[in-house]
Amino acid sequence: MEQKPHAKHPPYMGIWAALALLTVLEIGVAFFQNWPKEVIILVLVGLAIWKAVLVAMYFMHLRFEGNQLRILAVAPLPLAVILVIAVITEYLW
Amino acid sequence: MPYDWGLPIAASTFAADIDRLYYMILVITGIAFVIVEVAIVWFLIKYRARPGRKAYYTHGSAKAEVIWTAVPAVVVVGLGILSASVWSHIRGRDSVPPNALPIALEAKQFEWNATYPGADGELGTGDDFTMRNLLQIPVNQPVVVHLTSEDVIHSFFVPEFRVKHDAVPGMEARVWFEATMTGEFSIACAELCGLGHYRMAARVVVQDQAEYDQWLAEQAANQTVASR
Amino acid sequence: MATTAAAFDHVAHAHADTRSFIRRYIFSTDHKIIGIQFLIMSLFFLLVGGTLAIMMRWQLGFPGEAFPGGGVLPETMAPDGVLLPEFYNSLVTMHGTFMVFFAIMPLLVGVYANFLIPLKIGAPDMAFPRLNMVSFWVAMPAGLIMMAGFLVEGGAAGAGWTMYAPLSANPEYSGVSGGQILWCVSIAVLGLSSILGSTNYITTIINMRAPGMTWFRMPLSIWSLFITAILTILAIPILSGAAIMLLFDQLIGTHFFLPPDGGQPLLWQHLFWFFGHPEVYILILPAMGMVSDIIANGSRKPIFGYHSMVYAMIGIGFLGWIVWGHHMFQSGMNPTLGMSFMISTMLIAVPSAIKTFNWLGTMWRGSIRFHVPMLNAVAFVAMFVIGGLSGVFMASTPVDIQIHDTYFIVAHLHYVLFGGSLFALFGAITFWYPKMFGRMMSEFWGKVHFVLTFIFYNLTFFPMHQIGLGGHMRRIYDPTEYEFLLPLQGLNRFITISAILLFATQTIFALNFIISWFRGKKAPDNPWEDTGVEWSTPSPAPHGNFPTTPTVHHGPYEFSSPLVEEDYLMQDRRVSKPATPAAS
Amino acid sequence: MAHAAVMQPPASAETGAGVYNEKLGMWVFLGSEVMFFTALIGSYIILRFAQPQAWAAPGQILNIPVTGVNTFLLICSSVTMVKAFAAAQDGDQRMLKAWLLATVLIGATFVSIQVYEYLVLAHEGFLPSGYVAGSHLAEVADGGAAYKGGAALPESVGLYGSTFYTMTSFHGFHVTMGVLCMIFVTVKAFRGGYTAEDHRGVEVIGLYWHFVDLVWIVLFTIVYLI
Ligand code: HEA
Ligand code: HEA
Ligand code: CUA
Ligand SMILES: [Cu+2]
Repeated sequence: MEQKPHAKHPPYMGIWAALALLTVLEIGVAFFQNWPKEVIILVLVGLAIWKAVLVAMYFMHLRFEGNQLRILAVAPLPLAVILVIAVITEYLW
Repeated sequence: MPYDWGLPIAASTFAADIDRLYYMILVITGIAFVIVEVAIVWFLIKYRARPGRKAYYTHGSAKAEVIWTAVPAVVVVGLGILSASVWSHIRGRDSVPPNALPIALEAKQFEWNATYPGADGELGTGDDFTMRNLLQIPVNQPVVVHLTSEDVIHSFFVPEFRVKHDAVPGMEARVWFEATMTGEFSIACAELCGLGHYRMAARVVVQDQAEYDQWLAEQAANQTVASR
Repeated sequence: MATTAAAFDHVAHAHADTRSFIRRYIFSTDHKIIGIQFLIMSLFFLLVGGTLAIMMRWQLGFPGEAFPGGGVLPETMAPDGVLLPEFYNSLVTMHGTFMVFFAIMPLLVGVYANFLIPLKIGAPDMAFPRLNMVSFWVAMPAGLIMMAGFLVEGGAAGAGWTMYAPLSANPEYSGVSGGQILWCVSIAVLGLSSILGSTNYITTIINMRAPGMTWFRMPLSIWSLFITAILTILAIPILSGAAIMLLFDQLIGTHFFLPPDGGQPLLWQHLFWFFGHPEVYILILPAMGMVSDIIANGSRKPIFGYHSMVYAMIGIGFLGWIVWGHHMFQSGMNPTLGMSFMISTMLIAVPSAIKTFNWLGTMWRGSIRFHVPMLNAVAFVAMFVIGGLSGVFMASTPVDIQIHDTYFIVAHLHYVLFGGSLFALFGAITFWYPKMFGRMMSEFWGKVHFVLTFIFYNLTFFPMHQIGLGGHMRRIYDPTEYEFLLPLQGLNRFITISAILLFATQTIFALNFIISWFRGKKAPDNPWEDTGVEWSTPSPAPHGNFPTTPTVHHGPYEFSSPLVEEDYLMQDRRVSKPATPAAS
Repeated sequence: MAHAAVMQPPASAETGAGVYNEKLGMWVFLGSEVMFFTALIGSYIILRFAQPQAWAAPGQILNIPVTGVNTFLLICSSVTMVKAFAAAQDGDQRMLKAWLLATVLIGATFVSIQVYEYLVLAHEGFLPSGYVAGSHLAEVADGGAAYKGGAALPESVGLYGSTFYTMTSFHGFHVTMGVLCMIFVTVKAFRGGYTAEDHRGVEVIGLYWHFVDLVWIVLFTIVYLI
């Protein structure tokens, strides 16, 4: 696996720059008045997910793991979605 | 009090539907129950260890698996569909009949306060009046209870009507039913609500329309007297 | 890495054991000792829960009459022996809490996941033995914190084991402050223990299986414990989170579940049951797994439809996540949502049916031995079916209107939890006792205990269906307050008497358990002529489990295999023509 | 069975996930952490959906510039952590120690800034229970005038306070735990405990650390910016 000495490492500094940039972008969007609230929220959530994926893929090097581990990593997410969606319908009714 | 297979007497229009479903499930599960338990006893006796007999070496049968997967699947889906129609008749979004008589029922530790619309049949108007632990309603006339709670969760339960609905603080539920039999029944609180949960009882009095109107008039009179 | 170091201590296989008494029996990292510690703890809490139940039953059967020996209880609970309503509420709550969280769950998972997983997959110990020790020494205090509730001002938590807010969130409503807080703390602490434990079980099962122990050669007990551990990992944190929010509502004035400032009582119910339903499957799956092992052994036949048994358990595990709303049909939840929850709930009958009929298929044309574990395992099937079928009534939303929060529910949950889980446990305890303690439990007294328990159990809980249909609400202190319940009081009395006899019967088990520990006859390595790997190591299993790492050659249930002339072929026994490594 | 030196699963090849125990265990544990934060964040989403009017506009009560800086710090700590891991892989002891030390320090700074943030908010009158009667914010809310570029403040922020403090404090708690474990790992690194062949400790604590960072990325967006 990953223990061969002086292996070529992923571009960690690049990821770091990207995360910083996205954060600045987010703050910008949050205060960008002339968009409707819904759009802003969607964009912000999109950016957040983007950042989260970067962290998971490179810093937690999921990108370089076997499928078993990837499945393990994303398994809980559907449950989280089910819970929130189901309960929110209470207030849509 | 008379019992009918454990179910209380049926005193509302819901009872017929719900009891029919209940008996249907009773029969289906009854069959499943008999099959399983009989099989167990029979196998225990027939296949008990006896000298010189070795068990039959098998890892299963795909055919059998398919059968006892498919049959219950069909049965329960069928049950689900039947239940769904009854459910939407009772609780569906617009199941409450337009002509239903509105009564506000507020639960609090540990009593039920019923507010009646008075002569004009409208809640929230001047002639409303409130009764403690008494729900007085006309027979054969849909009633819609505006159910609320002041403190904790209670549950409005009238066994003979097959009616049960939680009263949740901060929410208003519209619970409708139609009594089919005059007489007196109990409201029970079915959700643990503290110390007095066990004695949070009230009376439901079902009268025929004439008596009810008369009672309503009397109450209205008392109101005006009071206000004078 | 602290844990690593420990993990590899055990790699050197069973060896002369030079650990101090403390390291060996108190702060032991040996999964078998930890299992035994959990066993003693949870049997104790089972006894506590049972005792509370009897006090409740007394009040229900003989309202207002002094509880025999109740005089010893303080004024705040039962002035001269007559239980107070607030004390009754605490009894119900603590009974449910202790039985679910501190008796059955630790018995199934704490004891048998710990004891069986390494032994049955041919591993020297858990992946993280030290973490394993911690998980016990965290669970223990949690139980004591919960018991402390009875000592504090205002008594133990009294809002039901489901802790519905706002009753549970505001002392002014329940009259209980300290107890509620202790409940939340205890549950959060216990959650930590469960999470540590399950992390361990999952890692161990994935990574530490002996050579040849492929996924589809794992005994169903291990499969069930694996799925259970996954459910635990995903469900318990939800409860911990909810319990912490409830704690904050009580302590620092948050408003999560308190309506006055916009809080949502239904949110608590959703969170609780989103955890709660997977939880009830956590409470049955390991029982199903162990029962499968025992029934195959008792019938001397391979389990019928091994693969479909596995897939059925996985199916139950999945469906368990999308049915929680069936506890909330009458709670004011969106009725359309209720409809979809009804369908998904009904569907769970299907995998359960598969399992039920496969157990029958296993007994079919077997050569059935009536040893105590087998008797209890068969009782499990018979009783679980009753509980499961009553579940179908409640799953039907309209019928649930009548039976929700009545004794019909109480009957259902005892049929699945006592008739199901506890019977399975009586079987499992007897079955693996020799491997734990190196001695056999008394066969005769085991049978006496089984027969009496089976009779009194049904006399206690079956009539509850009846009174439930009659409209007898749950969690009421005095049924005679309602005149429509008066006709049922006779049945209530009958139930109470049966319950007392049921409780008394359990002393037989207790004595059998304790006495056999010291006086039981010495156990051979494989007393039940079983096929599992654990039976090829000495009884009791030595430190490090196996003299040499076993190699697995066969599927888990090769009974009456034509390859050998005995009627059992152990998984790690190599026969002249080696079985293919593929799944059997 | 495995030897501590090789980062291979102990069991034989045909069984086992091809991942060593500690790493697998950590991932499983992170699975439970996801569900824990689901309970908190999910409740927040649901409550906010049910009672939108209980939330102030972004930046009105919470101080976004300060938190923005804090977010940036946490991202930096993630990169220092992953750099430490890379150094460990290369067996570069000097850089390993340096990066670990940096991570510990930045993590500690993050927590301190969060404590400072709490103190300020409490001083202004924003607590888990909502406004503090008579405090600055309470008066502004009563006044009903537009405030800090947003509309008027909500007259009650009970749910806002409840969810904000619960979510952020539990994240802070996780960071603190992370820092403590990180100190343990750093000390071990200074003792030369990690080699190019076996640096499980560094990788496993790293996974936890990045997860906590990931949670913050979500929290910062949905709690502060929306
Ligand atoms: C071990 C625990 C356990 C198990 C396994 C189950 C299994 C099931 N439970 Fe139960 N349940 C509880 C523990 C459990 N339950 C507890 C503790 C409560 C009360 C909580 C509280 O409020 O305090 C509860 C409450 C409860 C309710 C809420 C009732 C209410 O409060 O109004 C409902 C409603 O749907 C329900 C349904 C079911 C169903 C459908 C199953 C199914 O999984 C059952 C499936 C099994 C079978 C169906 C039998 C075998 C199948 C066949 C023989 C095939 C033939 C069958 C057909 C064709 C139908 N349960
Ligand atoms: C596994 C779970 C379990 C078990 C085993 C039991 C066992 C019993 N339960 Fe309980 N019960 C629940 C789980 C359980 N219960 C739950 C979850 C609730 C809902 C709570 C709520 O509403 O909030 C409930 C509620 C409940 C009620 C409803 C109360 C109410 O709503 O007002 C009643 C009433 O009769 C009752 C009775 C009993 C009785 C008589 C027993 C008897 O079977 C007890 C018999 C005694 C024992 C089983 C102990 C024997 C001891 C041993 C075998 C140990 C041996 C010791 C050594 C070796 C040292 N239970
Ligand atoms: Cu009101 Cu129970
Ligand atoms: Cu359920």
